[in-house]
Amino acid sequence: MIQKALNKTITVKILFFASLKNYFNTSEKTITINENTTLKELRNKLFLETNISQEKLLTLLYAINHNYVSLDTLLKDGDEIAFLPMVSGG
Amino acid sequence: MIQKALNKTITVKILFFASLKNYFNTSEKTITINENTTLKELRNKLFLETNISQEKLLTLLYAINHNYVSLDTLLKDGDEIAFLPMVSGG
Amino acid sequence: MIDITENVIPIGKYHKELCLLDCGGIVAFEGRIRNHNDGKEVKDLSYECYKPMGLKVLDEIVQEAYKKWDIKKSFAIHRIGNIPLGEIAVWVGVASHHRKEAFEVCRFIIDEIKQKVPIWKYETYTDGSKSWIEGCKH
Amino acid sequence: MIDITENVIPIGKYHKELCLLDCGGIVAFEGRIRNHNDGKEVKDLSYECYKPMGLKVLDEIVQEAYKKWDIKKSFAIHRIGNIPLGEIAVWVGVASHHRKEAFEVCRFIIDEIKQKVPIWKYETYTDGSKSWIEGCKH
Repeated sequence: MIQKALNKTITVKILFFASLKNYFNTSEKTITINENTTLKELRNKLFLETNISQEKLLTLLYAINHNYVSLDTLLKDGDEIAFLPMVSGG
Repeated sequence: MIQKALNKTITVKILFFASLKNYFNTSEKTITINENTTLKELRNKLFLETNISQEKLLTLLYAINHNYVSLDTLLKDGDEIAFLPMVSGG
Repeated sequence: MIDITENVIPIGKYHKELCLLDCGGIVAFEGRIRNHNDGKEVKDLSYECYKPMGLKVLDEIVQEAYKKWDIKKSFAIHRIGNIPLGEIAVWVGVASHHRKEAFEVCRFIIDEIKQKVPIWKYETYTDGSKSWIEGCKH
Repeated sequence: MIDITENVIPIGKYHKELCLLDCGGIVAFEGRIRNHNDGKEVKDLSYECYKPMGLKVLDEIVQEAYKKWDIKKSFAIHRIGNIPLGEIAVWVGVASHHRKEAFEVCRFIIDEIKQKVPIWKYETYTDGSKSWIEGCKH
């Protein structure tokens, strides 16, 4: 109980695109996590529940608030996080 | 007279393009020359009569029967020779 | 000008806008929907886009081009949603004084689009199978 | 297809022929008559061509492109004679499976045309002066 009170939380929205929608059975979810969580920690947690292959995982890109970011980015309250497969426009 | 009899002659057509028409006051002339004449000899002889600058002369290109050729090419009877300024199409 | 649109790309209109300029050269690239991919016959194709990010990334690509090259005008347009076979999915047109810049920028923009703009192709084949295309092979 | 013609280049028709193919990318270059050159205002422009040689050289250029690159179809068309300002003097269109080849070949063909095809530009300026343009500055 004491530890819970010390940990502030933040709420972020996560968007899934293309085949990732199939892995997560949704195109979007909003979750509450501890602050000081990195994108990598969030991703690892989320992907544990999927059957995505390690090979595929390594090709994914990530954006926060419409900018490509690296996995060590610290998440902030209200962030719009996007999990992006390699693009195939054009 | 004897020498003249020994020298066979050939007839060639010469075409002048773009500004070269102005230097020669014509777009085309047909002339008879000794065989074994090179393109360079013909050119030097013809250009002596013009006021073309040495600088301009060095930029010219030459074609025989629709192929770019070098100045040491030996002329043949019936050749269509073209004196070509640097091109400016496109 | 940039756009990501569900509508047919009005090439004629954009092309005319490039032509009005005092430019020696115009280079245009168009990518069309092919009727097959990796040996499979495509029946239906659609593009998904993360649109607010797509517009932002596309704009950044074009801004970078204007910084690096001396060009007069450009269009970089991507169509999304369902696109009939044979129609244009992407159109890039560049006008500049000299052709070198027009070629380089047109190539730069389409290469960057294919690397960075969050758009994904979803193909339905005549055999009934479907597939997300992820990653650009070429 | 190649051509050197005194008529307006039927871009629409040629473009359509490129589109019917099973090609991922089409790259087109168009060179238009500008209203000024080297600071002088152009009133009138015409191109002279040594046509039989021009056609031969143009054909050789395109043949070389087909030998060096894997492309599906191409057009390389030069208009000659008097051309109104703003109209197209040269049009090169290339269709290929992959855009890389289309870009490279389109660039190759127009670069070669500007170096090798015996065509010369004759400009009349608004101040009444006239000039043969010899040599490509760009």
